[in-house]
Amino acid sequence: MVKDLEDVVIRTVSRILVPFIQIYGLYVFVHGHGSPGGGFQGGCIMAASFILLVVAFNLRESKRRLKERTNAIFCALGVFIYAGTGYLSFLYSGNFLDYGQLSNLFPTDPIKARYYGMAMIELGVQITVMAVMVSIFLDLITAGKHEETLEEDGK
Amino acid sequence: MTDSALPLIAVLAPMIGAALILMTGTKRPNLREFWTILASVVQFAAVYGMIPQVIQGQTLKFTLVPLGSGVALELRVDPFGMIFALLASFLWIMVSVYSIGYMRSLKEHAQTRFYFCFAMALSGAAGVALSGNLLTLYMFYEILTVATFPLVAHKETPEALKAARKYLVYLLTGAVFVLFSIAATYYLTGSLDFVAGGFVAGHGSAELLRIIFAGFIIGFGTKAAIMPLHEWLPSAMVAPTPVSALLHAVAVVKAGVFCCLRVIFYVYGPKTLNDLNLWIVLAVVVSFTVIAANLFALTQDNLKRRLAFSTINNLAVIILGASLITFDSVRGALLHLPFHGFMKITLFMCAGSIYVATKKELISEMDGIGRQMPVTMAAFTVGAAGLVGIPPVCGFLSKWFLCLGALQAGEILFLFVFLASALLDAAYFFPIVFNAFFKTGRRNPGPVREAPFLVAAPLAVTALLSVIFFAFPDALLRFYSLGDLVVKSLFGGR
Amino acid sequence: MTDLILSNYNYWVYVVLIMIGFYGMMAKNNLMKKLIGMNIFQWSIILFYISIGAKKGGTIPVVDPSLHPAIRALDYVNPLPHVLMLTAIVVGVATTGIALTLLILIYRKYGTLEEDEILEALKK
Amino acid sequence: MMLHFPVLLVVVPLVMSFFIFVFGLFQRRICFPLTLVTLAACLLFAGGSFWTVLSTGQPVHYHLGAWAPPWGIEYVVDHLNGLVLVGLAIVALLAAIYAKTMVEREIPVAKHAPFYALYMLQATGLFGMTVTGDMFNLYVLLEIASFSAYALIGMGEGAAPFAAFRYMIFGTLGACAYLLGVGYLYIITGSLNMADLQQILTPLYQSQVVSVGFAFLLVGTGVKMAYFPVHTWLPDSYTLAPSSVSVLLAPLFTKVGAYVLIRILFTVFDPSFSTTLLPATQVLGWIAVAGILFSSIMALAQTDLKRMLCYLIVTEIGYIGIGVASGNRLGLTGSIFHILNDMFMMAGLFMTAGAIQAHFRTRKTDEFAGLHRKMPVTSAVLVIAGLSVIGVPPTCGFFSKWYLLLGTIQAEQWVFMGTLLLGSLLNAILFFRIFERSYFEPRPDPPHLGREPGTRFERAAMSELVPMILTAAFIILLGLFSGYIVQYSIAYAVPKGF
Repeated sequence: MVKDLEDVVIRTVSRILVPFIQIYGLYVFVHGHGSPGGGFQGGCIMAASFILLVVAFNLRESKRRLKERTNAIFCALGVFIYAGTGYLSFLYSGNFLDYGQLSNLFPTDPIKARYYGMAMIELGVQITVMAVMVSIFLDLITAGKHEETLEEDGK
Repeated sequence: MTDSALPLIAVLAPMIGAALILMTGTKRPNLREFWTILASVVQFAAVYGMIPQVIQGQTLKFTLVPLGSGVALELRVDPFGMIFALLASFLWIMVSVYSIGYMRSLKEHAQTRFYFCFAMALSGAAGVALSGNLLTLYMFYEILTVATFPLVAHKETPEALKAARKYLVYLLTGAVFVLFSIAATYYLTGSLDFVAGGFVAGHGSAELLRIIFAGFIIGFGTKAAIMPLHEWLPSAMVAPTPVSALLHAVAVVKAGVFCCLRVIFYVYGPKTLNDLNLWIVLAVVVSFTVIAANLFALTQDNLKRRLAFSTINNLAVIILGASLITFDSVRGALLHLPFHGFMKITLFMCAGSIYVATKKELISEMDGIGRQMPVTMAAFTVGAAGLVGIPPVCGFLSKWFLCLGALQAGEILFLFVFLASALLDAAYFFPIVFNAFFKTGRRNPGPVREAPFLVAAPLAVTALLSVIFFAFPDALLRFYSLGDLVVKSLFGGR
Repeated sequence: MTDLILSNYNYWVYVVLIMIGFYGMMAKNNLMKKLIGMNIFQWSIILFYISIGAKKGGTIPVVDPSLHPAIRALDYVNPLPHVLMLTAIVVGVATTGIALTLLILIYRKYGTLEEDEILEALKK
Repeated sequence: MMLHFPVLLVVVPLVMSFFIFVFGLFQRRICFPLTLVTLAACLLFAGGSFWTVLSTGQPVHYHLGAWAPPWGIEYVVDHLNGLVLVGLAIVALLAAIYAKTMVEREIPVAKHAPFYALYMLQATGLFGMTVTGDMFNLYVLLEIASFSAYALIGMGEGAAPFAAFRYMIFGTLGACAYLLGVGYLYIITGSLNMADLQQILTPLYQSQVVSVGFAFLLVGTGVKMAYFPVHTWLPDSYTLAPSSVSVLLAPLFTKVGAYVLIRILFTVFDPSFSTTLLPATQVLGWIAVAGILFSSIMALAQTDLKRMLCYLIVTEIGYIGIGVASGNRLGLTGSIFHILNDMFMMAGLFMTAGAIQAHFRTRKTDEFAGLHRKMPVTSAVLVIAGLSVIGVPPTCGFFSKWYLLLGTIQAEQWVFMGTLLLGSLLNAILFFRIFERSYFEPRPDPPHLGREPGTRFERAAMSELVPMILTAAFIILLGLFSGYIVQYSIAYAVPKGF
């Protein structure tokens, strides 16, 4: 289904672009506190880098870099980071997602703890969004049949 | 009020029996039938054990579960309930024995289902008899209705299925009316507990009370086969004979009449009925049924159908007696309730016994059968005589009180209704008896033997009891004393 | 009347958009067009929310002492509707994803996305 | 730990759904036990919260992130939703046990892990919708539940993807209407918290914005709960869904929708607003009358058992609507109790429908002859659940109808009352027709069983029978102990305005 585009310019440019896109994704994530951005947007941008790989190269190439299982693990990992951060405050009899309580765990004052707690949450969001976006994209372009499409490519 | 587990046992015994029957299944028929008999005996023992306390004037009760806001699922035993409970549980023993003989000789199919549903129906009947308020009554009433449905459909022929459907449509529609009335009663009075003499007086407008009463009578009257609502009963005759006996004499229609009487005496009460002029409406409606049912009966050739119309007639007689609300008419109605049960069950078991022995259902084919089946036809004669009201059978006694009651009420019209009904009874019963004994059949079908012992014995016993109750109406089951207690609680001692 | 339209033009835009979307969802025969209609419908609501949070001359809701010594609500846009819509966008994306998956399944099965043709095929 | 139960109810299944997905990639067999353990935990959380509410008599409030209510999201368990939560948890657990063999039969092996993941996500949405005290959070969880439902239904047979797509179009319309309603209320109040909204809204009842928002909210929840004229998505999608899915969705989703409706009518808005100021409940009642009659008759016309049950759901929702329309304490008690009862009734019915389809290889009621011989337990459960739908005591269906009936009488709404009674009669015809076929037309080997050569009758597995029997037991127990339920829970759940 996905044809190889044997275009040197496109391949080279996208190979150069991918790290920049990813760094931009991280930038958007980090600046989510004070400007438009955050985990969700960052995650989408991160996902775009992988999608660019698929478009510019082929499915197999991107699979080699991000296996489906790895992607699924990322997906769950993000949720785990999110919920785990939320659960951490249980340890100090705080409510779910009460990051202020994290100051007991790390040597910071509650306000800073809140800041870092949010960053943790956003990190979880970012990872999950990235993984889900990539998997939605892959599912759509292959109509839900990764393995079969790959076999076709291999032939 | 005394707490007692006996009412619970009376209701639960058949249910547990039914469960055991289901578990035993078709593989061990003897054990299965043993459970039936055991359950019926236990139930009867439980009911019988309550007699002394009830006669002494105690009220036994057992609360199943409270439902909040003044309502509970509650069993409560008063003399009136005792009459019906005694009737149902005693006759169940008879019918159990009889049905074992009947079902086995005819090699009927699906016997497990039959016994299961029979036991459930009896549980429902006992529940209806012993329930302490309208909601509990309704619950057991529905259990009875649903449990009887498979019995009517037992033969699984298209005709039987049609009859069962008809049965269900009639009875469920009736139940809907009842449900409305119960809910409305609860809304008006905030209570559902039966009180001798009624508890609705002074609540709600007269109009509303009349509508609610109409709902009750239409609903319960469907089960009691009051005339425009009787259609299901003759159709239900396709069922096996023990079922007909159950329908007519033991549980189902009797439950309908019982519920009607409950409403008349324990929800509305004589005084309210009088004040609202409801009694006269009810009396006229059932008088029509009394006469019309007998006229229908004259035209039937199928023996069971003729008996069915006779049942409709007698049920209407009971309600008529109750609706006249005089001392003696009520006593007559209360006695006719069990006595009719004994006589009618005799007749039905006779019809079944004839069917077992000869496969005959039509009256015109039964010429000369009396000589071939003397025990059966002798019992039939006793039952028929009783229903007509000839001494020395107990039917005379109840009819005597009913006629007295009509006089007491000063309503000569209704006296004539009672007498005309007796006359018509005679007109359709005596030809059967006469032909059976004194006419020779046109085609002699060869040697016919008396029905098997298990079939013949119960009907002989009930016929004998019908005679005994004439001489000693208070014997064994204490119907007379119980009736007396009810009348006294309603009208005050005299 | 003109004032009414001009002063609340954001609402009018959302009403027009939502009607276009609704028309697409209900009247279009092609399932993909229905889906597009559905998306327009969702996005119009998102626009509606975002517009109610916006303020003329408002800035991001991070308290900035240089802007004005005392904190005035007028200086900052209301962040809550925007945050809500972030979630609503995610929901919309998820719904669209599933819708596309379903459309692929439908297309594979019936070879068409025209509703009447599918219904025709179902009758057989 | 008990303190955190309300939030765990949502977060644990959410996290587990992703874990199940990931673990399923490596070890397929672990999915089912994980699902079961999670749902059992949810039952513990729901039961624990409800117990706290019952013992203290006070609602449990949980502030996410310790933000105080009008700003932060609040989870609340009170007498109303505690009851619904416990019912949800029990039915979801039973449905999961039941689903085990059904999934193996219906879903391709490769899709087992996604199936259970979606199943968990569905549970997340349902629990969340019930437990949340925040209007927007409710929208999000509603959509989580909805799109997992679309995906689950899409796994079904035949035209299921098409049905799921139609459901999605309708469902999105409903969700968007709900979202708009929330937006309108937010414009005028600036708050999203239910309790806070009630406070702020009371002086604003004359405002048109409030009325419009209210109307949008009703339409939105109406679509999601399959209220009569907007129920059209339901029969197709639930009929074609896999049995393992419909047994979860059919009893629960519409009931949670009904719960949300009651919340909006009587918690977010004051009862006085919903019943008198804007006679919304009256309108709902008359629509419900039409809906009950229409869907009962449609149910009578069906030969497919599952489709018939789908129309029955619409009828039952109509009953809940009538209780709401009575606008008094008794009617609302009936509605709330009916939400709980209907979960179990529908669970029982859909379980039997699935089992009959799987083992008897037909769903056509015409072909049910001899069913009770082959599947005695299943048909017994069908009878019990059917009697409950008809409203035969002592099953639970009777008792909720009893309260509904009292409510209509108190409101002197005779048409509503007549509809209730007529509806149960129509249901009686419906069910006794099936009972008759399955019990009274014996044929030793029904022809359709021999249709596929070499197929042998396969008995229902224990994991199917046990949930069925338990559901039937619950149907009777709920009926017998209805007094306690009403007295200790529903009596407090009815809002103060009555």
